[in-house]
Amino acid sequence: MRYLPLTNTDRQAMLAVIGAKSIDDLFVDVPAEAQLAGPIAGLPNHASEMAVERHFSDLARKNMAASHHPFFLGCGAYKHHVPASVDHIIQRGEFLTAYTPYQPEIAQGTLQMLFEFQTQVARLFGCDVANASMYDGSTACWEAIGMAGRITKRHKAILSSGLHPHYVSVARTMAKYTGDNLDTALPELSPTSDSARLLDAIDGETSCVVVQYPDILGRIEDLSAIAAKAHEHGALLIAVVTEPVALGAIKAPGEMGADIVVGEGQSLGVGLQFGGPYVGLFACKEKFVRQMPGRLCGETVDAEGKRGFVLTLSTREQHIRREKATSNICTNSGLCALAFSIHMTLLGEKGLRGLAQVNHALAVQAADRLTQIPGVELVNDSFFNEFTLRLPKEARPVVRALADKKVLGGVSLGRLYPKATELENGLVVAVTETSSAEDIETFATALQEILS
Amino acid sequence: MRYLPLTNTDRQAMLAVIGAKSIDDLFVDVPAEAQLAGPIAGLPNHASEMAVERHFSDLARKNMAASHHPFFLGCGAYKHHVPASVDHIIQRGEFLTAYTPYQPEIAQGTLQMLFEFQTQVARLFGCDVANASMYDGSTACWEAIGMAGRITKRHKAILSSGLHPHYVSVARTMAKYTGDNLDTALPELSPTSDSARLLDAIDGETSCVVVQYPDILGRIEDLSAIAAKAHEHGALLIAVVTEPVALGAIKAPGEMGADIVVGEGQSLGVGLQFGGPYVGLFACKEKFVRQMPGRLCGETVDAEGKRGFVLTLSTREQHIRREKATSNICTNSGLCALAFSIHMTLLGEKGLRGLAQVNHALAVQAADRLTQIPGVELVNDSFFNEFTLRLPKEARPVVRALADKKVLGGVSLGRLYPKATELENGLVVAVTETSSAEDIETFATALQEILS
Amino acid sequence: LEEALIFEIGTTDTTGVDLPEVGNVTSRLGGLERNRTIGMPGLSEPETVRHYTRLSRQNYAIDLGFFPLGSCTMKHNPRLNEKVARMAGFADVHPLQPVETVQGALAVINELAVWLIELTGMHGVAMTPKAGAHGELCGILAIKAALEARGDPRSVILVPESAHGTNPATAAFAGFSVENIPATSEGRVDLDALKARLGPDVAGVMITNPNTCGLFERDMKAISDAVHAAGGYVYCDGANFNAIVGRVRPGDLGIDAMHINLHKTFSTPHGGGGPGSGPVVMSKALSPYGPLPFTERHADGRYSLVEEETVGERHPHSFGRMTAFHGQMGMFTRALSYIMSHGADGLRQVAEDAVLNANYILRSLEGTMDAPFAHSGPCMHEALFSDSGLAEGFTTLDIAKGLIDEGYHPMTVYFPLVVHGAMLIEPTETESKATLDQFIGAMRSVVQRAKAGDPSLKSAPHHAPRRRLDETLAARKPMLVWHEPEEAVAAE
Amino acid sequence: LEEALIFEIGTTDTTGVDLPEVGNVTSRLGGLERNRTIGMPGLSEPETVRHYTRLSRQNYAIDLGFFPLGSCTMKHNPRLNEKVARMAGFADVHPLQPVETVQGALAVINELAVWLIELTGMHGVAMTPKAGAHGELCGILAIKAALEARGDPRSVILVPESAHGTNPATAAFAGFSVENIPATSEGRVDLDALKARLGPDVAGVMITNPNTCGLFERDMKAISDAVHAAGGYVYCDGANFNAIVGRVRPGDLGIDAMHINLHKTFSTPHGGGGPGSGPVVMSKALSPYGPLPFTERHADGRYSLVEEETVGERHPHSFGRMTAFHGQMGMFTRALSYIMSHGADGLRQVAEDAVLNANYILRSLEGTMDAPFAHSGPCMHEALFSDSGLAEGFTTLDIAKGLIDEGYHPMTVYFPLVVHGAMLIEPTETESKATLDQFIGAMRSVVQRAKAGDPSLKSAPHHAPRRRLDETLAARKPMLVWHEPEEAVAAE
Repeated sequence: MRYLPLTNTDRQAMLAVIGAKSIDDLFVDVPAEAQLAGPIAGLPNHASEMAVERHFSDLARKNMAASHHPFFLGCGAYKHHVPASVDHIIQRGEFLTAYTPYQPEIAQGTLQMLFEFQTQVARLFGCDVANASMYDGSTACWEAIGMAGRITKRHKAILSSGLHPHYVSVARTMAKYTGDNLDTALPELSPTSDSARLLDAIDGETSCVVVQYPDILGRIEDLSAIAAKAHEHGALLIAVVTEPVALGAIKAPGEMGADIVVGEGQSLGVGLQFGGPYVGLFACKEKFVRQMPGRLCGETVDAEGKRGFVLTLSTREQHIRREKATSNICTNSGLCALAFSIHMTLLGEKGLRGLAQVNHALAVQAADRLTQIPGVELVNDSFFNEFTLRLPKEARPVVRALADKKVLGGVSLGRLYPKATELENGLVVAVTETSSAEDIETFATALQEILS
Repeated sequence: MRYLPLTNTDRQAMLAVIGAKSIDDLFVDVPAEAQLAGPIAGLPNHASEMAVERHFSDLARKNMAASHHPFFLGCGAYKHHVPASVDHIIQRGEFLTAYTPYQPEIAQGTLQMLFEFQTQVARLFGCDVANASMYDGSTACWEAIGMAGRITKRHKAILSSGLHPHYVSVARTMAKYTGDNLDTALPELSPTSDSARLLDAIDGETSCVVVQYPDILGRIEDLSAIAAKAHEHGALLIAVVTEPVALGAIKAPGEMGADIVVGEGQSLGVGLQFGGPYVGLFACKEKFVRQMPGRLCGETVDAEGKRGFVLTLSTREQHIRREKATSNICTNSGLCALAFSIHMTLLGEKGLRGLAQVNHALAVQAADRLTQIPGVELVNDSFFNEFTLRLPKEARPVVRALADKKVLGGVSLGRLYPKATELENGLVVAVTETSSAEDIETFATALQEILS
Repeated sequence: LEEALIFEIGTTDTTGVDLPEVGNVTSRLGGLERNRTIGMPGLSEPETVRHYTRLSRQNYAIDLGFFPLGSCTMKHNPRLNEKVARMAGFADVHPLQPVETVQGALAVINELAVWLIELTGMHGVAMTPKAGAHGELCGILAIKAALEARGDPRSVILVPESAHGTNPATAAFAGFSVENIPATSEGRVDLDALKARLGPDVAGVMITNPNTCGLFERDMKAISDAVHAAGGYVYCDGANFNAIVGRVRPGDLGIDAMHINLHKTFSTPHGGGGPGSGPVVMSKALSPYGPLPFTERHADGRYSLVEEETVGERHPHSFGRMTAFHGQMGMFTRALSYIMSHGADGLRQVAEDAVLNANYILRSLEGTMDAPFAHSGPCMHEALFSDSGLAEGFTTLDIAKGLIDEGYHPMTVYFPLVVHGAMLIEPTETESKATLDQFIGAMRSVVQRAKAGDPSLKSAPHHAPRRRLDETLAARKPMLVWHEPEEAVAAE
Repeated sequence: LEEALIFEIGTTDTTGVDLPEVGNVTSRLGGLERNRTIGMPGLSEPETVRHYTRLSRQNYAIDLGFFPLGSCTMKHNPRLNEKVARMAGFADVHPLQPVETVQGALAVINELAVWLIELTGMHGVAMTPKAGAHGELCGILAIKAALEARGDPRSVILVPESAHGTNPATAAFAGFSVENIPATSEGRVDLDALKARLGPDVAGVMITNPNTCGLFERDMKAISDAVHAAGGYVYCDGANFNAIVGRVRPGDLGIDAMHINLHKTFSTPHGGGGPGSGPVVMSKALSPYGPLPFTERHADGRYSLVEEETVGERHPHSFGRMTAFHGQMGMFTRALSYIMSHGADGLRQVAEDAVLNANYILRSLEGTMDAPFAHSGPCMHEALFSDSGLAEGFTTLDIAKGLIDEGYHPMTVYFPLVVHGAMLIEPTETESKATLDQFIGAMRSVVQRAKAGDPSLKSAPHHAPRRRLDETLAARKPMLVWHEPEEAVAAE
């Protein structure tokens, strides 16, 4: 077997050193009745690399890959072009096959990269500090709600109706057990969100307000008023960013007063991956750093005075504090953080702003084109690279019909809010630099055919 | 532009240090009439990574890739499964982006690998020594003929009719200018080759006899008698191996008396690549080493007595000897040699013999199956993983008809010998571990349909 | 040459990408244009590749050498798995595509789920948890949901002393109070103490088996029976499944839930700290409470997803969603590729070789180092030693740093807490005898130096990219992001 | 840890592959079964990955740092090109597939051919030569064929002193006698001397432009005109095309044939010694004699191949085949990707930045080092220095080895031969100003040490994987393959 270096000669020699007659002697502590006599029955034996590769090729071909078709899905996961050098670098064994940097003397590569990543995320979000990544945006979001609870010692969180419904679900799952009280609502197909409701609801019991920016329908709204009202009542503003490329074009939440900004970093470096692994981004004001979950990398010096980096403030973490930890997170998303950071380094400010501009311009062109179709209306006044259309009929079967025409034409709100009939005509369309003018035209033509 | 680090600010600062007013000042030595005023007209300007990638994806899809279809082509290039770790390793920047190891203190990685490669090739071919690779099998073959001329100071080379016709063409091109005299013949569709002709032709003028093993039709013949006769007359035997996997099953040419063994190493690690880059293998008896072309890596010690490796015997090479060099070869096929060597290391003797066995078994099964088709006859008595069929009609249109049925069904002799009508019904079929029983059946069914 | 930070090399004017040209449009950004500088440095592609390549060479990794971190299972990561995970059909599909367009992706999830169930002898599996600790949370939430469903809100989770730190953290997060269970002198859970503590307030136990001392919990079945008899559930931390895969099925030991670290047992790469994946296999009792979404295979071979829309009919007791989408697809493909490559016979061999390698180290070093549980029988996949016998002032940390100079990544240190100055060595099955022999030699040499009080060991490592780093300084005044040097800021 | 050889680690019983099972068959190997042991060691995959990963770290590479090897053009290798070359439609097609099934591959070859012709202003291009020296051979054979075709068997090729060593080797290989042409004190070809030597026996000249002193041959057009007037042909060594691409077209200078090192100007990776690729652009006079096979594009967009079958009608004067198949497809895809990425504007910028970087080095170092042709005007893409002024006993080699300790790959040394102790520095356009400034500082420091006679420089490198290696020993008693140590053999 190709991954096992021991030969039978080795095995015999080693058993002799151990003083065991056979391998079974080493499993004596397993009660006989729990031991399997041989390989588990009914399962196949080992297979050649070629056979395994073929099996996966066959399965892979049963999926419609995004880059092979006109593609317009978003809602928390975006298709962007990832430069080839990103994947090349993350495949270097020194990054790919290293462990969490617990021995910093021989892990400066990962540590310096994390320090750079933290700085990039903090600057992108307009915050003071950031951590070394979370599992994904949705878990980062509930960690932020938990963190706000620890800081304010309050348990009422007000969630914008524009927050991704899966993020709401995750928060709800956790709240059931942590005793947090979540104030939520369904979105409406209107140009503005429910910020009036949020402003109204903030009171002395409120731990935090959670607003997605741009929101699930693609709308962009100023967070300043909510931040002001929240701070007035001793509550925190948590902003959630599912499309970090947007921040190359629009104000950072931190600039508008957000106390904690979390996000999904998948757009840069990581790819679609059918939903995972992704990379959760987490940033906040400096004063809250000791309540922040997740790993942190900090600068220090070595015994010779050279600059170096270490994991720090680990007294917050479970491997020291056990049941008093700020989070149960252990393994995070290091390699995806690396991919994000490389992609961001390749972009730089110039590339990030340019990329955002290309995304926005194509989205505007697509919105203009698609709303030429009779019966199709644009819900948004404002948007970045994603907007919501009101179709003249239920959107979910339309999306399936588009797929039959080899167009992956957005996310129906019926998929996200299966029980909300008032939303069922809504179609959320994302347009990135990977959508060509030809793709947009193909989409429009197909949509028009289906609707007529 | 993404590959150019200088900013305009940098450029201005540098021109100032140089004392030039503009970049044009640095091109003053180019006569004005030869200078282009701006970018060459009629050519496109720079393109984004995404756009370039799309262009190539579109072109790539216009080809029938071997692994997507039942595939049976050989004749000097063989499809084998290359383990994923091979490509992973050769993409490490330290191998991929290094130069020829002229500074051995910082090139031991490449040098030790070449030393291992040389040893592997020598053992595979049953020779004393091997060089660090040539361009490909065909150029290695003419270099061997040239080397035999230098050793024997004779100019008549006798080429077996079983030698790959493209190898013959290359040798003929070179012979035209070096004044060598080549004795060649066309093959016949018979179970044995023209070794009788070769034995007959060897005389005191002969510098070498060149025999392919297995030959272009897949036949395997003992080289001992030719070696004996050649040696008797002071001539050398050059054996050519286009399918190195065969040597996991059949005797090495060196074991049968060959003085020089050359080959194409593409089968291991390199892949099909539409013909290049490939890797020429070159091995010989120790006594001829100073007449061997190409680079050689040798063992030595450093100033502290540690084992190390260097390029050696470079006095044979053009950068020292200029017009007296043994060859004009400079850049060779280092990275392909690495790929070959990694693949061979993964195989080891056990894997190489096992792989050869699988190839042979499948080829036998395919030959048995295909000759069940009415009118299809097997030419060979002996073969390894490649054999020749005599079809009841011209093979070349049959191959095209098979391609229409999405089967890549071998190489017609009409493609290789376009003017030899006596060979036009010949079809050379290669069967490797990548051909499944199902592929063989698909091929047989399609062939039968076309022939009926 | 030391590698500077990107903020010191790059400029906001440099970029390593070229973008397609698009026409100008009237902005519809709601008047929220970002006008202030972001301060994001860019590098050209050559500079980028060089920066990260150089950085990477400051890292130790399994590709470079032996990495015997106990409990972390640093085994070889097959390159086939990397290739498979990158196939466009898996890497380039969106989680919200119509299910008709992702049948192959759903098949991978389903096939892996079946393997995990068969290998563990359990009833169901939750695929979405994103890592081991997330899996623990999943298991504990399922237990909580099951208790609530029967109207029995128990509040205590029992955790042995030697548990992973995530175990109590998880239980506390879910609102349980955590109580410790002592270990016997053999290094195993004290069954009597456990039984004595069981009662109507105990929701369940979280137990690691093989445990963090590297031993198999002989009484596992008895523990499960006792907990079940007392109305509780048994959570097993499956981080050490590598030792028993193919030889023992946790389901046969009465376990109700166990997370499987795909990045340990099934070799998805650790990546310098993730991503991982922690599917949770569950007993028949707990399966109804597992999270959304999950895949279903139909008789005709089609796959569908159970999500919010159909959960009411298909899975009404689910405790809900743990993450936005379907879990770690990229880890699923890799793990399934690993599993298929080994097959039933190979996975059994994995466990046997892992245990053989660990016992070889235990017995080869027990004469040199104190092995507190060497008398407890064979170890499983890891061997535990203590700092007993070192010279005055010499510690486990010194051994670890000394090993760095010998070319090795140190073992896990100061864990488990039940042993003073613990050193936990896990070789895994993908190391050769020659590597183990070399390591054993190096270990003996370093330990002899620590016993002899060699002062140069106190300042090790000497041959690493950095000498010992000042962690206290880092924690006292945390510098978590880069700031312009003062003078540069002043000059602006 | 030193990395042993595979022969010392592996065994003939170990393998890193698993094979499909096939039924037994009766062997048809003609009775030539290989019975004796081959002696081929195998390693498992984990051992293999580690062996080569460790080996790789003994190498210096462009990904790690500045690599200013004059004449070798060590520029950044874009990763997009690696991705493109690996697309199944290019990497996984057989050279003898029916042309209908490889239209995309033929399109790549044809598109690249068109770019090369346009960029050089020439008439045709031979794509099959496998590297620069092979390209030289192609050009020289075309000249020979053209002469033969007109029944004018001239026997002499003139080569300037500063030529690449491959130039005379190539001409000699093709049966020409080679005569040297001297250089002027400026470092350029002596036009008068050249003219004086021209005559009815001169087949042509092989000239490098920009030349190996880093200078543009101002008289190139005059040289061409003189050679043509005398009935000869002009071969240009295009290894230094990087300096002028997009700014000068060799066709406008009267050149008849020039090879282009795709691995230099168009950045296909050097790979530790190849593979390269050396297409040869040709004038209208030489194009009819170019080698087989080549691609043709038809009006309907289809591509076909001209090979032996159709050569009689399509290309009757071809001198024949130079290699078995169609040339270096893997390099064609990479080079075309590089060319399209830069475009006409970017390629011009390539030349300008390459020349700017070289002049920056020349002018920054001319105060520290002797620059024999600094007075000859701006250099092109590389800057040439000599060893004049070093302390007694200190040489160019010491400078080179000293640079290794500073973290750099040395420049090209002792080439060109026209300068004593030559040091030829080619920075390329993919290096940043910051990198150049650092290098200039390091170079000054090393040269100062060599001028001051610092003895530690004589034994440099001190910080490399190896100290200076004994090349004499290697050549005196060549050990080219590994042999079992004596005692092991004796014991068998």
